[in-house]
Amino acid sequence: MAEFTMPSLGADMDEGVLQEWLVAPGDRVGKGDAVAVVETDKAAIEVECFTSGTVGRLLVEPGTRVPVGTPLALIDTAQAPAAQAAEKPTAEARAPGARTTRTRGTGGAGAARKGRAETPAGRAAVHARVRAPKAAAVPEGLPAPEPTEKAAPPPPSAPPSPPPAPAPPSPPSAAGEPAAAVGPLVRHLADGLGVDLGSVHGSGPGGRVTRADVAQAARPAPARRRVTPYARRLARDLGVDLEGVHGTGDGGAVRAADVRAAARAAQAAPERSRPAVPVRARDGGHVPAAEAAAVSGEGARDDGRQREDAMRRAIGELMSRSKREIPHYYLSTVIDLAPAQEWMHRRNRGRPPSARLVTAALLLKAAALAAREVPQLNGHWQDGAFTPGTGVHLGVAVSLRGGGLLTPVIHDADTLTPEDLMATLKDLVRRARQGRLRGSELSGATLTVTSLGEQGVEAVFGVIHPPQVALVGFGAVVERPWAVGGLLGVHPVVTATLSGDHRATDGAIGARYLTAVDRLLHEPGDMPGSTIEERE
Amino acid sequence: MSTTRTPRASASRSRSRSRPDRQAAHRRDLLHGMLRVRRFEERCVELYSEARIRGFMHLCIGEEAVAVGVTEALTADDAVVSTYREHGHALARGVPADAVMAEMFGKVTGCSRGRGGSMHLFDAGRRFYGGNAIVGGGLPLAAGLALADRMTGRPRVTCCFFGDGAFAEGEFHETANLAALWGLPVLFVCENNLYAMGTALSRHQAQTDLALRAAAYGMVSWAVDGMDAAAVEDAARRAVEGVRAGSGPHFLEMRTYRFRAHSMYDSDRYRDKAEIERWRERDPVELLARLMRERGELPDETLTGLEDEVRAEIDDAVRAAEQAPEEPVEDLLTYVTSPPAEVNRP
Amino acid sequence: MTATKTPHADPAERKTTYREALREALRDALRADDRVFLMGEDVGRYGGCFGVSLGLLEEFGPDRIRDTPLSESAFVGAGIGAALGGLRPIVEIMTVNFSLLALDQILNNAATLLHMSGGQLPVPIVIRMTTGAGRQLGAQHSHSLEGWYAHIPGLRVLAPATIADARHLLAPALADPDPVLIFEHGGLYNTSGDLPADAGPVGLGQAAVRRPGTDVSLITYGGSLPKALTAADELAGGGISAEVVDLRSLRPLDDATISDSVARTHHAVVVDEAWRSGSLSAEISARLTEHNFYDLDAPVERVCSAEVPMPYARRLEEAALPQPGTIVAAARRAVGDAPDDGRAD
Amino acid sequence: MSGTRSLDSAEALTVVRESITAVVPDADFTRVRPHDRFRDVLELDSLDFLSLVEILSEQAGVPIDEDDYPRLTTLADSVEFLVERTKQYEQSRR
Repeated sequence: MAEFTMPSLGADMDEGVLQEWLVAPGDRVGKGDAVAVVETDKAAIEVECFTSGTVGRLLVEPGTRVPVGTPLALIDTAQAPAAQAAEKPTAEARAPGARTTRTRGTGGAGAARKGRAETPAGRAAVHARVRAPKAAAVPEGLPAPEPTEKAAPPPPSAPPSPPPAPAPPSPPSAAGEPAAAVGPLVRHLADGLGVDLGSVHGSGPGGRVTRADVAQAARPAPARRRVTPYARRLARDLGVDLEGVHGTGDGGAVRAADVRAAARAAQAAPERSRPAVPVRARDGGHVPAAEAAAVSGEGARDDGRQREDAMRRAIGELMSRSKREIPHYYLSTVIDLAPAQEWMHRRNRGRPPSARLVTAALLLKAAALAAREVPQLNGHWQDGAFTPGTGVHLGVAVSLRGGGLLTPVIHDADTLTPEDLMATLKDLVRRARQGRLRGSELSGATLTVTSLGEQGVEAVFGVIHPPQVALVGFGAVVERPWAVGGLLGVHPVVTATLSGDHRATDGAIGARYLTAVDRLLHEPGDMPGSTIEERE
Repeated sequence: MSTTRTPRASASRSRSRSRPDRQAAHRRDLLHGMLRVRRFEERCVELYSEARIRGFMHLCIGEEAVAVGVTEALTADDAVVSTYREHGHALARGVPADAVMAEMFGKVTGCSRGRGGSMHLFDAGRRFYGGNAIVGGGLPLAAGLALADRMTGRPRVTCCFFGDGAFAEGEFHETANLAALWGLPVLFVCENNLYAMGTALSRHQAQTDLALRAAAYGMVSWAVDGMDAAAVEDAARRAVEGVRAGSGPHFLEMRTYRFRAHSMYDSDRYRDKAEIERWRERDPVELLARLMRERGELPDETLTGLEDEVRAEIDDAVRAAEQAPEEPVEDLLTYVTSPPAEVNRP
Repeated sequence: MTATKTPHADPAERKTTYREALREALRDALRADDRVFLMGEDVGRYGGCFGVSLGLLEEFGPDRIRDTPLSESAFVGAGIGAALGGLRPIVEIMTVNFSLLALDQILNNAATLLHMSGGQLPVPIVIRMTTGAGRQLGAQHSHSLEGWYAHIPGLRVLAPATIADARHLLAPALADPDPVLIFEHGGLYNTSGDLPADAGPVGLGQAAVRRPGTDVSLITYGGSLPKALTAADELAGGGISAEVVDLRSLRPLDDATISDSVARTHHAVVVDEAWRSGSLSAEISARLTEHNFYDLDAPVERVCSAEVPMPYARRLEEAALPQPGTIVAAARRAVGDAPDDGRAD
Repeated sequence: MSGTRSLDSAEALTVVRESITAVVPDADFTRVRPHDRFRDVLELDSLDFLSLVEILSEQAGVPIDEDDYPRLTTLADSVEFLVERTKQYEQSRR
């Protein structure tokens, strides 16, 4: 006995419809004889058999769609007459031209459904996909579902059998839901939250849907921030929380620059109201330069942060003490810088940049000379009394790029020529920022000068560094209308301020000091140490 | 490549025989060659129906005389460029049946390591430059192979098979002109089976005398009864001689017919059953066998012997193909470009 | 025809043109290997449609400098056959638009034979053709279809953009056992410049960083390279440091060089004269998201030709093509510096 | 200043950036758009700026006077200035 199977009739053929039998059981067939018509998606084709013999049972009735390889008929190769058992398909079943799978439904609805076919008893031998068993447990009496799977037709030899009990589906509301795995409480919760249980992934034992699952499903997904991938990576690396980062990119997207800015802001935030104070450690001593230096190396980031924290604590303590102990008074005056700058430009002209002065050097020089003239502001308040300084040792507040500040000291600043003062200033600032200051260079200041004006503000009223008794502030050099001798012109001007310790001096002393600064800056060439070169 | 086996290993060909004997022996060789192709193709139908061979497969049942007769006229040095209906050309050319069968099974022992399939049989060693599945696509290739021979002074012939459908392609006309213009040693063999897939010659060509049109390019051209193996061989020998002698490309229109569908199965709606039956009466295998019987050259036992031999060869080929390993998937990307070692990277 | 040495020039460098460099490369190849021959429409007596092969016929004769009929499919296919037959053909196709007439041969044979034959039939052919617009040649002579070819496994696709590459890519292309397509942008033939004496054969498949930069990577090739370099200049003037990557090989793409560059700059602009839909620029952009997603600080920008058949009129053609200005604008968008941004202060 | 040669804009940009980096080692150029006042963005004080002028002058091989300071306000200005100045000096040296 050989099987005649659904042939593969083309590269794209996986199944075909047996359209018509060209032979009947008992017919003699030879190799190459056409025995059936098979309909593919492209055409109806007469197919041949490859064995000679007698046609036995026909296993598939016309109109049936079966996969390639499905036995369609048996061919007895033993030269014997066809087996009587082989029964032709019924006339009904052989209705020619049927293009779709035949249906024999239980009712009108069923019969009309395309692709529906019975699965009679004894179909085990046929290639049939089996319906999923899940429907079996559901109550009877509901409309038959429309099966989507293809069922094999009955073998022609099998007696017609009543249709099997239809397998009704679960109630629609529970479709796709593991009925046994949802408790009433959870169901109630889901109803209340408007959650479709069918879409909830159960995380409980055996895939049980838990209340947490429902709650999770109900929670609206947080609006996703627009963050570039690189910015996201950078934020992770720098420990920046993207929540608070303002995005400047397209559509508010957070870009790498925004993350960096946020990282800097996080570092700089505590020093927004930067006081002009020298840094001291908690024991009252100065913060060692090496420790206080801003650390920018990647690997030392944590160390650097700790040091910054220590510096902030030190500044905080010192300033608190200052504000707690020192009754401050504040003075300010606007000084015309035209003569000083004119003098400086003349002096700088033709010099290489390395030999040039900056305005700050003149301001420091004036501040130092004025302190010599008004010594009541130059010294320390110790043990309830003022002790004048032994020289004018000018503390210069230097802000560090990584945050924080240091106040290196220019000793005997009043005696230095502008050039020397400039050189010293450059050296100290450079080394302060490199973390290369020596301890002695951080101690012994008798008066501190801060010049936040470099950052663009017009006036700074600083907090005195105990035990000093005054602090001089210079704002930005700005151009302003200015009258000289009854004539109005545009002049560069600077606002000089003085914070004084009311325990040591009164405002009048302070006023005298600022007046001296003003005068000195009006005659820069007359400042000691300035005249020699001027005369060349 | 698998083992080399001459197609007619057992078909003795004795040179000591008398001329009529020699002719008879040669006829038996031709019959053997055609039977071999015929049975191979028939086995392919079965294997395809069982879905053991897949893809497109174009059988040359009915056209065996052309494959066997033309190849008979070529030497081992000559080159063959073929089409997607090339099982017969490959087998006649000496590509072993098991290598061809294994190729269709997609096995590593296939003549293209399973990468070509039915339409892309290759055997560089036998100068078989493939099944080309683009109608007309092999023609320029043949011209180039011939050009290389021309430029290097090698007295070789490149034989290019193509169908009547290629006559509608520009590549045929471009190549015919180029080959004639440069006097290239190409033998153009047009297998005119009257249909370009399902479109009859008269429905796709204004002038259906193909040899006449080829002659217009300045090539020696003539039409041949493609169902008569001896006539095919005779014409091919004369043409090859002319090509090899340096008189430029030659063109042979082989009038033939395929008995089966274009590719495996079709409903033959485009041609008459009666037409097929008429042509079947001129079945090239039957035609030759009849002649031989008339001449008393084909006793039943001889035919049975040939059939047995052919069946054994094909059975072996199928068995070997079934057992052969598949190319590992890890090697999927090999042969896309040459191995790096061969690449001269400065 | 050889490049003439300018007497006062640095002896290490020679003034030459892209066209002459190509010709020298051809001459070298023809001299070095008897199997090499040049074939194509009007490569012989005419001297090549763009004058590349001028003078070669006289030196090498009509057999090796072979004029063909206007039969792209036949002569490209014949080149493939000749390669199978042991020769090393260089086939010239006048323009990439014409190559479509030979697309069957290039794709179905040249690119496919090695694989289809299970490794038996490598096809050592070199196919050169002109590509690109900018010369008011209209819609059938101006397209940039090299990206189509770069889609095809089995081919190598090169686009020499510099004189040095014009001079030195041919030899390795001929040495490669597989088909190599060389795309010469028509706008480059007259480019003149110095050919460094120390420039030698370049590895196939290697991109080149033509100008280092830190802010944005301009990834380009062929005729767009000079535009990208001009754009980079302009960007530098505006404070943006652009790196210019010359792909040189469109298939395979040098992923490492592209990826490295973008990993450093975090911003990428792909400049490709081809259309953008389904294009090489799309491929590069996709690869950047595959390889550099977490490096990207902005969406990848693309500067491509307008999706229009190339118009004839100069103004329209210029508007259709990538220009330094559009590249600059794209780069600014990428780095978040809108053109007028920051000028208010 | 013996090494003065004209700079193209790319080289000039490199010089400007390197000079700024020498003064402000951790300068983050992603914050500085071409037309931003980099002194403000990078918080260069007058000493820093003087150092920058010193280094720029050294690197480019051209003198930079105080009168030129206003032209060193943004990256774009600075590049333009350096290209122009180096060109002048190269020409004047011929």
